[in-house]
Amino acid sequence: MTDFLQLFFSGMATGSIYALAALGFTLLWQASGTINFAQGEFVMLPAFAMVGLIAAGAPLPLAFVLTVVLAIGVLGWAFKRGVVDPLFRHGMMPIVVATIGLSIALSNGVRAGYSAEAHPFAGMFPDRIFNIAGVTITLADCGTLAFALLLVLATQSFLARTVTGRAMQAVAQNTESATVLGINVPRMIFYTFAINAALACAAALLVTPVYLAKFDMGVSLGTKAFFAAVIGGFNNSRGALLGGVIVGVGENLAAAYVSPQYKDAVALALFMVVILFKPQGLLGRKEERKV
Amino acid sequence: MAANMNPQDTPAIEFEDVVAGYKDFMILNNLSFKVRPGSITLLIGPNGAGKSTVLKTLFGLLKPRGGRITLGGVDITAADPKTLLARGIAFVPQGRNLFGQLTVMQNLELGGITLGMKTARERIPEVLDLFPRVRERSNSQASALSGGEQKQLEIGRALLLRPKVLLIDEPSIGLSPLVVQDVFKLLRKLAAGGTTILMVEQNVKSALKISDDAIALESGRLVLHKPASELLADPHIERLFLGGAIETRAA
Amino acid sequence: MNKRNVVLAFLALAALLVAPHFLKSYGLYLLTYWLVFILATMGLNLTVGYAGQKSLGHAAFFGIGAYTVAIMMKAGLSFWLGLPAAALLCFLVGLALGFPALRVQTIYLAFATLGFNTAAWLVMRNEEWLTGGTFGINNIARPSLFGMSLDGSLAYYHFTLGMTIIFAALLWGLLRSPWGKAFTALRDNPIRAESLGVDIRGYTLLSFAIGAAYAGIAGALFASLVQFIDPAPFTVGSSIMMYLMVVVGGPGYFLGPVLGAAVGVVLPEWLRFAQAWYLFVFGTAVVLLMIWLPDGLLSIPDRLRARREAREASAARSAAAARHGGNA
Amino acid sequence: MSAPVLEVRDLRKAYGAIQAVGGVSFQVMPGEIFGVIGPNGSGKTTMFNSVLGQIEPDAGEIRLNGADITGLSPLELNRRGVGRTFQTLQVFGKMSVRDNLIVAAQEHKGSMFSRMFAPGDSGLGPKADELIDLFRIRHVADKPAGSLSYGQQKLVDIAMAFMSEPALVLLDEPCAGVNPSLVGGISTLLKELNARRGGSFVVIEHNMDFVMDLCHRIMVMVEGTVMAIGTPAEIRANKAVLDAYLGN
Amino acid sequence: TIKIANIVELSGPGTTSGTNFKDGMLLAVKEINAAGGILGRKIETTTNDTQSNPGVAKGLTQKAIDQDVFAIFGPVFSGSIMVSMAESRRAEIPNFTGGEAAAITQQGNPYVFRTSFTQATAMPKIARYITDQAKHKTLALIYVNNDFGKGGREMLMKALEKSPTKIVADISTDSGQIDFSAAVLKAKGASPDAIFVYTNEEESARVLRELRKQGWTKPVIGETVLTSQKVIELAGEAANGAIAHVGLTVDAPLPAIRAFRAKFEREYKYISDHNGMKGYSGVYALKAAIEKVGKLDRKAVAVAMKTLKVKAADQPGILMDVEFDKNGDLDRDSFLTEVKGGKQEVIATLPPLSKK
Ligand SMILES: Nc1ncnc2c1ncn2[C@@H]1O[C@H](COP(=O)(O)OP(=O)(O)OP(=O)(O)O)[C@@H](O)[C@H]1O
Ligand SMILES: Nc1ncnc2c1ncn2[C@@H]1O[C@H](COP(=O)(O)OP(=O)(O)OP(=O)(O)O)[C@@H](O)[C@H]1O
Ligand SMILES: [Mg+2]
Ligand SMILES: [Mg+2]
Repeated sequence: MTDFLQLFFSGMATGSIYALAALGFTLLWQASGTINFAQGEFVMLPAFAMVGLIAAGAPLPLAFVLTVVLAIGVLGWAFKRGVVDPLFRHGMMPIVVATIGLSIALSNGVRAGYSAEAHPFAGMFPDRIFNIAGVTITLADCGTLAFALLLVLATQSFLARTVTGRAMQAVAQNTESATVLGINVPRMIFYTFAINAALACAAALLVTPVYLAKFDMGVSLGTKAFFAAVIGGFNNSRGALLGGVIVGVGENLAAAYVSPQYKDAVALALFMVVILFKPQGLLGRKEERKV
Repeated sequence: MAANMNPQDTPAIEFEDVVAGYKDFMILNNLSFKVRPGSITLLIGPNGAGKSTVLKTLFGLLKPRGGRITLGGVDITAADPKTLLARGIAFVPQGRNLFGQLTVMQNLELGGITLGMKTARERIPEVLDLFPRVRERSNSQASALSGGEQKQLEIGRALLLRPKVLLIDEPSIGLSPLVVQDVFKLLRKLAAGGTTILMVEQNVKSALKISDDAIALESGRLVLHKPASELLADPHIERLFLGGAIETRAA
Repeated sequence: MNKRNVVLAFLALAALLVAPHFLKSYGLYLLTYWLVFILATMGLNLTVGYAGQKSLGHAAFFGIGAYTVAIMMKAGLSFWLGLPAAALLCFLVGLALGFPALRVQTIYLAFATLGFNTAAWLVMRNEEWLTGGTFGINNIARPSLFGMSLDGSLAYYHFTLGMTIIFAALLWGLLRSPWGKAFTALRDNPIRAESLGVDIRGYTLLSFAIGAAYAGIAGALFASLVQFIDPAPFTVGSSIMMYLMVVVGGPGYFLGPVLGAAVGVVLPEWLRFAQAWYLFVFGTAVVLLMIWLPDGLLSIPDRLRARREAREASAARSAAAARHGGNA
Repeated sequence: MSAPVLEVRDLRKAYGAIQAVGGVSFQVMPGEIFGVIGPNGSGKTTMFNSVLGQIEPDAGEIRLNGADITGLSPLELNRRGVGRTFQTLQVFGKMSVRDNLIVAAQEHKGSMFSRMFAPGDSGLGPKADELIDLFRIRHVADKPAGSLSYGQQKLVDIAMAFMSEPALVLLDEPCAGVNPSLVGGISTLLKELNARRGGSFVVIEHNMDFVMDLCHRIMVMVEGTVMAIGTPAEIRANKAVLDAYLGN
Repeated sequence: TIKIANIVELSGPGTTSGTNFKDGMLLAVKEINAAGGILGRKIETTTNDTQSNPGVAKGLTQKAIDQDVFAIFGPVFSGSIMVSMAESRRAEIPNFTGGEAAAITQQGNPYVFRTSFTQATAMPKIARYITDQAKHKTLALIYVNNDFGKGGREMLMKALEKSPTKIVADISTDSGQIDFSAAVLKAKGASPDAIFVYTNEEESARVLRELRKQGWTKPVIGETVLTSQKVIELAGEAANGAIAHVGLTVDAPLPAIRAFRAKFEREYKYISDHNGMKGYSGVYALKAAIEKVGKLDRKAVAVAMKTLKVKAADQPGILMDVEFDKNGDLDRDSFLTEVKGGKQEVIATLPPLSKK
């Protein structure tokens, strides 16, 4: 039982990391109808920005704030101007492929221009371990989980409860109608990507101590986050958290009780079952009627 | 009326030699016409004549390639929809234009986004009074509504703005006859209150009855511009409805 | 095909036949590699570009084809048995993968195929008794044809070229038959298509199965080309690359995969002058290409034609307007 | 008295608390043009989609020429000679208008396998051209259907339903957005097909001139139920119908 | 000039190893050129990335052959080597690989040479330590499920087969894995005397941290990677106490290696791992062989390589005395290291396997 609890809580901690990255997927899907295959790299880049700033002597909070500002400019504004604006009205395929290209460019740019090595990154939580009834948990685990919860709820209620949030969703659903109603479409898209960039920075802050800052950290992070988002529900931010935790815990239990070689297969099997029987995800909303 | 419009009056809407279309395909070629303030002007013509294109161009959804569009004397040729909404124009396009995954209420609120939420929320009940069918469904997802209910919601969403100029593209599509009558009556009332209305309709007979002027388009050019009453009284009226008849008359 | 296209096709063929004489072994290898990917992405183009089924699992079929041939040849069977077996096996697995596609559509289908790819990869990696696991299968022989050994790189190139042309021609025939329209109908509006008697079930399954068979054949050729396989080239990442090739080349354009595969396979090699930065340049090039041509490289002729026709049509419209002299 | 082509018995469909269709029964006779009218949201489209296998009805029985077809897929129904249009525009946006029409009938020619070797237009070119001329869309015949005006798309949509000359056609608001001159054309086409081949039609429409002129019998739906079924004259004289739907 | 092609993993999963290997190799070339080259000729290098993909590696090897290079360095991943060495053999070009898989030199290819121990050499050495010195009776094994991890696991099991040490838990993990709580829990659950960790750098660091988190206090043993500079940097305090056998380590108490470490760090701003040393010493091995033959003859150089003995005293770049056997495998001293106070320390020097 202790083992189980240990696995469960460790899984929750890992899961909340996945959730943080998955949150970006659900946000972009709801508010712009796009899928960003460079989402993992959007976390990697701020991680390196922070590593660089800290190396240059900035304390962590300052490094974080500067990184957020930088990210909103580059991953938010520049990405929107450069990639989203020209491709938005051409449907999903071109944007998806552009983000694939971008992910190749970003990870290899960091590799060639900065370093191919993994860099350690001290988190904002002190290295503290709690032992509760035989289950060990670090302070960082708890902190990450709490933060993930906070960010997910904040994003969710922003989208659902504020007019701006709904206007962002409106743009994703029907851009032309949004224009006709006087919704400032470019600005809504900017908000979407700016929030996404800020979330990516928060994710980087919490994820990097575990993932380590490395040019290819985005690949596995992105994949896991993607699975998490699908399981939880692509069009629901709370789904990201649920999905993340399910993947994290599921993997751990599978590795311990099924077969470590096929532990990925468990997340996968779950993923397939969800897709086939509830394609919109566990918490997702069904898409509209068609005829 | 239109033909003998007072030259001193500033037209509510004026097209001067407007050229517009899609990408490189120009649909409207040097189109010119004027719309009197506070009137209902009906835009008719065969399918594909360019009626919707006129409205889209006017509302800034298509950028004209040439010519000038003025609104109450002010040049709005290059203005975007947001600016135009601020000037009091509202547009109900053809087809379905709702946010399917949002609720009816949320759709209405977004319709009033340029007003500020407070004003919008205050006005929503008035609109729902006009369309009881929509009120019943106010918490459903918009995509769950029937075709006619959706159209009513769309019209209501535009009326929320209390526009000075209303562009409305085939409002009768999908509406049952009683509702069409109601909507037409409503438009008449709005016009009486000073709203300028430019309407496209294929339901020509009923639409002419509430219109002041009529403009007929064919292949992107203007083939007639007359008071609606003249058209109704025209002995060739039945032939006129037969689309192609306009062609023979003009030639 | 009009006359100009026939001439172009002949020129291209001539170039492909002459080119090897100006290339060293690396160039020849690259050219063969490219042909293999043309064949694979042609299959994906059918699934994604024509039939509109979002598939992110194509590399799995590519892998299944490669492993089938490799395992059969290791067991002492002929390549000529392995090739049809690879095609058939992929066809059947493709058919099976089509079933989720009947339940879910668009991005959800993409998710499902992505999951399938991961599963296939796990099997390739973990079932060491069959696939050699991460150690892979080495020394895969090249086949011989009518007693002629295809071991040399030039011979193998010609062989691959021949196969590519044959299967491209078959696909061309299929797409210009009513099937082509049925696939497109399925892509543009499945609901309407079904109500018009288009068996969307059948066509969906077949679009997957045929696309998969093409990947299987390409995989078989790939195994013999590299003469070594391990699970690495058959990951989800590779599927995503293939998807990229189709979209960059022009989805739904018959020759899109030719250009797309060139971008995916040849372009990175060209860019090697950029040294450590070459993949960065490649990624950036893809982004720029998409922004410039969202419908793919092959949309250029269409774009030009559409522009010309639009000009003519507007001219005709304005001429008509002038003739009628404006108002009635 | 011949047997009905289409027979619907006690059809029901609810969405949560909303009873969209609440027990609808009617029969369509061979060679009959059957109109369906009713206020917005009265369940006409829902009834159509249930009959046509697009959505699953909660209860009820549907028979085609005596055979039970409840729950059959749209594909099966099409193969049994049932054609339809949708209330919303449903064309193949990226295909040319001509290809739209060809694809609408090609699946009725030969087996799937034999179609692999058939000519590209399946020999349907002349038929398509005929309808293109009839609906006056010749000048846009080679344009992608998605780039047409609303009314033009509607015409393509209707033409598609007639390409394979089905024995029973269900049309959901065919005249919406169509120019009056062509409304007459549609009317003529239906009458002609009806007279020439004895085809049956079910038409939902809010254009009363069209319905009254064309239909042999009309059914009025209100709040998911049948208020009246009768000849145009009977319907026009029905006080309840006037109040609920027609006005004056 | 003497052309050498460097074909390595610079992207994909092999990036870290490939980059180190390449940097070490280029450093050696730079030094040799500065000192007048080999036999008075300068070395010219080209570097190409295999993307960790054998299909690409094959093409690049052909490209190198087309360019008529004298020798090929890399790749590091065994799958890629399998294809590249088949090509280089056909063209009769000496090929120095960075791979450690035993199978590479078991194919009787006269043109392939190691730059490091194979797992077949290294694992028996560490096994000997586990059984004879540390006297662990039971061992839990955590390995990474790729060719590197699986190859090492096989060799270790073979080496321990006849010893009293039993492997009580055999746990596969993935490359790129984040959460090792299940693996560690399982290993702990078997209550072994020691845990053997055979994964790549980042994963090793995560395992060490998880071990510390779950309160493991008994020994953690590894091979080469576990006590590497990178792992220490990434795992921080949790690395303390880890013990590993290291064929080549920048922390060896030898002047040549100290010097190398300093030069490498100055040049590339990071600390080399064993792959960097492999690339570096490999070039010097080639130099020694060419000088022994006295002319630029590939065949003769390949033959000479097969029995080459180089002393660090004569050829400082070789870093340590080394002997190549007829398979192209090499043998030499190696070290037992332990992490103490955040530093790798050599606790014993192990003689070549053949010497015992
Ligand atoms: N998927 C759905 N979910 C919830 N309610 C629905 C759904 N589909 C239809 N309805 C409701 O059922 C009722 C009937 O809709 P239907 O589309 O059949 O009406 P209709 O008679 O075709 O109307 P119209 O003339 O406006 O097209 C409407 O009130 C609608 O809101
Ligand atoms: N997005 C588009 N791209 C290209 N051409 C278009 C596009 N939309 C419309 N057209 C063309 O422009 C012409 C005019 O279209 P418009 O929508 O203005 O017609 P309309 O008069 O409103 O017709 P309807 O009565 O059918 O609505 C048509 O010939 C149509 O084919
Ligand atoms: Mg229109
Ligand atoms: Mg309806």
